[in-house]
Amino acid sequence: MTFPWLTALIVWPLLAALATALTGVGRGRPAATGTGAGRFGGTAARVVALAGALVEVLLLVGAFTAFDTTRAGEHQLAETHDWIPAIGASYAVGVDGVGLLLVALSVGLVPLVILAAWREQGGDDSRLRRYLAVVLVLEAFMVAVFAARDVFLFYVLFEAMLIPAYFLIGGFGQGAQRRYAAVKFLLYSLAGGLIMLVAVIALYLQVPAAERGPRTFLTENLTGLELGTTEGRLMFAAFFLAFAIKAPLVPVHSWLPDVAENATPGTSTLLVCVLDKVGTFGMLTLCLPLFPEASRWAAPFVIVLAVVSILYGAILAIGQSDLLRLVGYTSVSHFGFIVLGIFTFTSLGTSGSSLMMLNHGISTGALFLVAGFVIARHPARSQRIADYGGLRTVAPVLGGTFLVAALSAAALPGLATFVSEVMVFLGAFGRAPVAALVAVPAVVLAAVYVLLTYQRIFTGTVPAHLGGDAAREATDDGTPPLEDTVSRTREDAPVRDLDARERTVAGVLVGALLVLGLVPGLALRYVDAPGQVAVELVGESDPPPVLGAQPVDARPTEGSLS
Amino acid sequence: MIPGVAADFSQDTFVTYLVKAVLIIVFLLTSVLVAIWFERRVVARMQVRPGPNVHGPFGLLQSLADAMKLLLKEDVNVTAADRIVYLLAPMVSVFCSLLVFAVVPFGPEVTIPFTDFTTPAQLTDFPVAVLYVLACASLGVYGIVLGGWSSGSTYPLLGSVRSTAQVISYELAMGLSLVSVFILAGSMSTSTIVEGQQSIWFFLPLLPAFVVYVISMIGETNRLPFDLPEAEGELVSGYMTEYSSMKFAWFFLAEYINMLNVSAIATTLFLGGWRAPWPLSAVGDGVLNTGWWPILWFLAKVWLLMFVFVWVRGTLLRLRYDQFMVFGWKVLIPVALAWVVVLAVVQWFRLDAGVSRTVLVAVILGVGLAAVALVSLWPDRRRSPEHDDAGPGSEAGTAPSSAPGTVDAFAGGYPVPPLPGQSLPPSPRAGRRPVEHVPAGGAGPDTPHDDVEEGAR
Amino acid sequence: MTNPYVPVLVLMAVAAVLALGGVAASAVIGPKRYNRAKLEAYECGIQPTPQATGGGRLPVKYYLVAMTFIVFDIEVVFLYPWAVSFAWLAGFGLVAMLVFLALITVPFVYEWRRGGFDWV
Amino acid sequence: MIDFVAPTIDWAAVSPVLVVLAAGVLGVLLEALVPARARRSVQLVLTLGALAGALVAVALLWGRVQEAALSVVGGSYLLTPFGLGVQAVVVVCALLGVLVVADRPGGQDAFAPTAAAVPGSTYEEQARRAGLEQTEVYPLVLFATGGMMLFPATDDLVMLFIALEVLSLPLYVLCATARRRRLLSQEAAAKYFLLGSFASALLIFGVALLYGFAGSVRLGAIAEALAGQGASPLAGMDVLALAGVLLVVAGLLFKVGAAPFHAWTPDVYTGAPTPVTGFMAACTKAAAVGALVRFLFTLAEGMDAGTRHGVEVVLWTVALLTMVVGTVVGVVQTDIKRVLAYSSIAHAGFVLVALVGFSETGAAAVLFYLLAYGLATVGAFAVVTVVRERLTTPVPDAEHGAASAASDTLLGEATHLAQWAGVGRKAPWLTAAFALFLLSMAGIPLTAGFIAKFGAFSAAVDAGAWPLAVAGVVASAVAVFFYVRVIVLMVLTPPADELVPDGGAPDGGAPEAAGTDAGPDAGAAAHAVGGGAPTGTLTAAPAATRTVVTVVTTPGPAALVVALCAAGVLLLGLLPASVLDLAGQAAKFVP
Amino acid sequence: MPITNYLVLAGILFAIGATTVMLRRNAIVVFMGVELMLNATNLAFVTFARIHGDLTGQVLAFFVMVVAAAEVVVGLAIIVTIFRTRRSASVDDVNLLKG
Repeated sequence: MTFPWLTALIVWPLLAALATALTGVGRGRPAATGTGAGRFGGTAARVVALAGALVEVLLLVGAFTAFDTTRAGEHQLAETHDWIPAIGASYAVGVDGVGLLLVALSVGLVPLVILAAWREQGGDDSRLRRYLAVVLVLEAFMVAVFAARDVFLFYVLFEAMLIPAYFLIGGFGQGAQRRYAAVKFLLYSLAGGLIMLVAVIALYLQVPAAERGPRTFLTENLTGLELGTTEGRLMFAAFFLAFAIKAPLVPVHSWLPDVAENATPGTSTLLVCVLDKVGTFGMLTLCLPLFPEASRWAAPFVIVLAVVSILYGAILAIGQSDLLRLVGYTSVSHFGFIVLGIFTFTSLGTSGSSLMMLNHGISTGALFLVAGFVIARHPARSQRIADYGGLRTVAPVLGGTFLVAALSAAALPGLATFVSEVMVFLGAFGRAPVAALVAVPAVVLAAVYVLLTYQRIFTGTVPAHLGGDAAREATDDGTPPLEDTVSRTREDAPVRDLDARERTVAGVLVGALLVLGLVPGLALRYVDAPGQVAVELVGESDPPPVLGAQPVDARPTEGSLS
Repeated sequence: MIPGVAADFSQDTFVTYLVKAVLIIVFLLTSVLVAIWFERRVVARMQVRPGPNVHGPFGLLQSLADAMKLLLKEDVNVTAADRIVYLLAPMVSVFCSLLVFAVVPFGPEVTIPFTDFTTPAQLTDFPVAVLYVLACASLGVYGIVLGGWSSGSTYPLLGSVRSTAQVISYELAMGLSLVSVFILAGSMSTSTIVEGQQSIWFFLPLLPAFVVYVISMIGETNRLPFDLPEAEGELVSGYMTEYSSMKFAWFFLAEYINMLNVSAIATTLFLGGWRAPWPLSAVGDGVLNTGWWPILWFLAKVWLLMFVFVWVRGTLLRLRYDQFMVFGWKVLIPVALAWVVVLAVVQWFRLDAGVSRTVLVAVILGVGLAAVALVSLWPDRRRSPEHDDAGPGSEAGTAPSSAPGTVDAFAGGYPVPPLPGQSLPPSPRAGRRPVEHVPAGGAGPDTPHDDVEEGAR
Repeated sequence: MTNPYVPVLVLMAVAAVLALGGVAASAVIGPKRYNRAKLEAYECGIQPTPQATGGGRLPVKYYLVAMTFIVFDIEVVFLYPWAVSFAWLAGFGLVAMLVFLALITVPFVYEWRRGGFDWV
Repeated sequence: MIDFVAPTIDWAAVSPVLVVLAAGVLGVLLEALVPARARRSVQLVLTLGALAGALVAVALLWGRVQEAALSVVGGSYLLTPFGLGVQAVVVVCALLGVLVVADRPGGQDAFAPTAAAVPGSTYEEQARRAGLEQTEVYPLVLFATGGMMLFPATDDLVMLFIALEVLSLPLYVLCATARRRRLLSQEAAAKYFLLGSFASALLIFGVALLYGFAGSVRLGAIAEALAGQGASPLAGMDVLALAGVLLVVAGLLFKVGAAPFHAWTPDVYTGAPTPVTGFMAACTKAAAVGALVRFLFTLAEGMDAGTRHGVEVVLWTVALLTMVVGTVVGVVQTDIKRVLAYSSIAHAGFVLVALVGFSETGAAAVLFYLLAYGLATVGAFAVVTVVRERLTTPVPDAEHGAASAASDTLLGEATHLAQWAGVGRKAPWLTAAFALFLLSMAGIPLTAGFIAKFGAFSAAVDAGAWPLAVAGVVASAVAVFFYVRVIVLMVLTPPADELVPDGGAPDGGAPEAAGTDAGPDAGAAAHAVGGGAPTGTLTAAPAATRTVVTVVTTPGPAALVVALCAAGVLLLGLLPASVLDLAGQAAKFVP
Repeated sequence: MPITNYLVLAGILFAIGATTVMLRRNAIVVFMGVELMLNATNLAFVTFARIHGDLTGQVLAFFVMVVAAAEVVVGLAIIVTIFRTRRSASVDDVNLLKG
């Protein structure tokens, strides 16, 4: 019996969350806010949470070492225990390459989010403590859901995740409409999830009664069932709906911009960059293998939806006046790409999508967090793009990181997202050239919104409330940080550049973008094999090479694109 | 033959029914006339005065004269009354009282003279005849309640309320006492019950039940000492205060018919019905139990009970209302209940366990004697001298006149009031039932019974 | 065999005729000389109240009696059939009825102790 | 005449019910004989002992019943595995419920000192000050529990009827005994009583029709007659049978609280003393559903396709309607007890969804559902009992001109939703537990409610009733909204009640009730304060009086119940395997 | 007279009782409606017993009566309590609980 890396990865954040919450035990000294910071003070919660998240990263490293990349298409680090034998559910975790990357994404982003949230929640320590605890709980759920190999377990976690996510949005958000956004998010997700529940049940009942055992719900046991055409398609539809809501595809995407606008950037990072990947991850690992026939049948529709999402998201992003909302719409567009890649049923497209899930997480995470830094510099924390200007001059590092993050959203060559986007395009050209062609303008649109935003925020003149032209001198004279309540309302608040903490956050993300952009092979090793497996399971084979693209197994070609 | 019924009505026709029914009504009406006269004469004798003696021989026609007078009186309908109910009530009363005799056996089969038509001296009988009797009796109460309520006046209302409470309280005891009869007779048909008393009249083995029945039958009929619904001293005339003329007469009539009813039922159920009393029953191999003779025995017994009614009235004082209810609920019902249990157990020993009657009687007597001995020898704590010494103000029982300041009111042979400076000794009854003082706020009819002191105990 | 209840009906008819007839007769025969005082409720000579005391409703105390009565009346209802078939039911019936009586005795004791049978 | 053959009685089979009912009788006797001071403790020991005993009896019988159903007196009492399962659920919930009943948050229990006293009368005030307690509550609870245990364990429709009454009558009385808001409580009792007796009249008339149809009141015999094997002269009249079945089902659905027979639920749940509401909501539902299953499943064996279809249509309609009414109307409620009441209606619908197929899967799912729902409900109402209004009166010290320590008087429960704002800050653990209960009711995974709903919907899909399952799923989604709303209020919204001045009733919905509620207590507050103080202080005080919401934190049995229920809900959500196994064993409903 | 007439009568009585419950607002009257329904049931039981020629129905009628009596006791207690508080027995006056 080897070390249960995945279980450890799941359990540890819960313990860390508990420890974080327990730092609030006791009354503590009366803080300025009137609420007790706990016996250990406010900093303790931050330190404990960060330490917990970092230990989790160490565990992740362990998991990576234990993972055999040569068998990336198989589920590894697997553990299976009976859970509810009566209904055939078991505790089964295990990851293939894609799962592992997504676990890594979750685990990797959490410390950054914690670091980014260091001064958030209005200086209310007990509030921050709760926020951090909930983030850690959510981390456990995210790891578990990517690792789940049992449909029932997957479903349970899929739904259970909503509760911490809901609190993160509704309880700790910064927008005025955060509760509305939270409820919208919850109801959308629940509606989808519950419809999926019916399909889960129905799927279970497709197993002949005699063969139902204590582990019937294992994905491999449900794969390859003889489904009636109609039943299969209905169940596919139910699953797909749930996943489409989660990974916002166009008709059911409208919760995402609201959430992005109203949640804290950290929350949005976790939500959009990690949590929503459950949707695309689910399409890849559940929809395709469980309902191959229905997947093939639905592929045209899905591809249309995906293309619409790509264009729609990009176009709306251009028109946004709210910074975070804009980032939200870019994600809609990117998720369109991911879905498009998955439903091309080519190993290239599928592994491209898998890679894109990772890359999009990093890139959008960077965008959200850096945007958060931008907003934190506004005295009234305005999210309106029009309220900013000329920040490049007063905060060059901030401008630089923002530019990198933004360009990665536009898939600039050399950055991680470029590789994956190209793979998706290539895959799509092989299967659905028209769709690919229609989607291509999105690249241009992305460049437009990225550059436009950068221009509006970072170039031009600095508005008066950001310190105006006198800002540069003011930054250097050691005035207290803007977050302090005292200075928040001052009209002439100066804008300072990123401090060490923020540089760490931004640096890690930008670094990751660059590394993965330049050496995509690091990640491709993990996604190729699962991509092929997925295509096999759906019963398709790769189309002949188009437009001079190399055969799929010519991995060096992909690497050379960098 | 009707299953479960001893008498044979198979020859009866509709005409027979009609004749019998009319005969019953006539019998009841005349009996009431006699009963009123009888009561007045007997009470008068007891009170050493002549009683009615002007109209007819021995004043026999006095009742008839009264009846005629009532018939000719003005028929007043009170304004405040609920008219329909007000009119209906006396009719209900008298109607129900007239029905009971339908199942009372006056005698066994009789042959109509000059014909060979044989028929039981009873209108009808069925397996649940006694239930029918109880039903009629219960319905009769409606007359009283509705009459009192519909009069729209305070005294009748109080009277009717009392009457309800009284009747339902005593009906329970009565019903329980009847259970033992059914156990012995194994039937509720009157003729079968009489049949079952061939060897022994039920009042002997069922003496406690009989006593309970007699007491509760007096209560049921609102007769002294239980005539609280019409207590003249308190409620003017109770539920019939607002009635006059024939409506009043019907209430009056119903009361006397009810007396006859309960007497007849007592006779049937406990006193052997129409059977001749012991020495006579042996005459001529039971010839006195055949033909028309039994009707004589039956009437004799009924009138004996009627005499008891009058006797009790002439002897006892009216109870206070609370005493009356307490007596019913705390004495009669438990006793009746206990008796049913004892009888059932004994009967089971006799029937199933095969214990012979002699042994049983011996054992019962033994147990009874032992119980009596135990009770008499039981140290009475309340009256014991030690207790008296301990309790202040409780020296009453020992030597009333010895205490300073108290006066023996009966020293001269008749009661005299205490002079100034003297005080009467506490009543000897005071110790028996301490008067609970209820705070003014907690008193009144609509306070819950579980008073504060009790609960805090 | 005729229905044994028919004679009862006959008796009822006769009794009803009597009851109705009597009241009707007095109404016809008796004199009619009304005045207001005569038609008022009787209050021992004082001015009568327009309605009986308590709005013509029965005091609550009596509901208690009524409820208690119902409980015990039910008991009696069950006792009768048992008594009639006592010999047939034998020991089982006896035990069952004793249990039943014991159960009825419990509320009886309860009400007794709580003063349900005390009339103030 | 045929000789009477005394039936042999399997006392062991009857023991669970017998223990509880005998303890109830004994409780009445104790009530009469034990001095008032000792009554509460004696009754409590007796009640808990009896329920624990019943639980042990159930456990002991479990194995025996698996082999063959135990029939006593020709089926008057018929213990099937399913019946025993329901009994287990009822006893467990009753045990927890009694603990809540016994709790005295703030030193007073939830029941009127003398329920018979006129509200606001001097007498009531005296009784209150004498510290009286209505300990009759415990025997009443025992009787109700006994009835509930009998309800699903009989083959005899008249026994069913009697069990229904045995469980209902004590509940009617219990409803009327609230210490505070007594008018509301009495009113609830009256409504419950009138509608309840109406429902039982429907039921018994249905029984009469079935008796007429089959010539017997045994379910087995009726099923045979339905199948055309009976010898009854009326056996051909299927209309009689259908009408009878529907009337009986209507009576049972009333107790289940399903629409359109749900009208009593919100009112009664609101008016009844909260501990009783918890007990009633959990146990009655379990028992009634048990009886419904017993009745329908047995008869379904004998029904021909047409009749069965008719019954199924009715069930479908009722289930749909119930879910819709429960969730949609629940969304607009502003009183926490009403929210829970509508949630209970919705749950009735979900349970019905599980049993449309008349299958063993359905029976197992129903059992688990009842347990999960029962735990969450008892726990939730236990939480409601400790969230209270408090009257704070700062006592100004005239001599020193400064306000000294405020004097507090605990008032009734703060049931208005607005008052629950910010409770999470006052009592985080309690709030966490309450949120857990609500999430479980919402059916969020990792709680018992999810596994229960999963089971229920699987049973429905298994039986081909997938539209119903979908409807159930949608209803759950809507229901989530109002559960989550409460959680938001407790956790995320800052408390606003400090601003509510006294005088106006904080509970806008019931001014009169609040008046009678606050009245005596305010008076009592004045008395308590005025122990030796000059009157001037007293007259001055009310101006500063405020009503605030507080959470009674005294550790009482209710806290234990909340903890137990929370643990149960979590455990059933995370590791339901063993309980599901037990439910599976108990799913055999026909002998 | 065919015996089914009794059944019809029972049905009519039951319907009257049910209508009373649903339409009348006075608690006592509603309660009487319920009692009427129960008595209709008794009639039905006894009639069916006659049709089937067994005693079960009559025994059942007994049970129903007992239960009805118990209901009377509890119901009257509740209604009387309310009446003492409010001096009215109309359901309409009992309106603290909305809907």
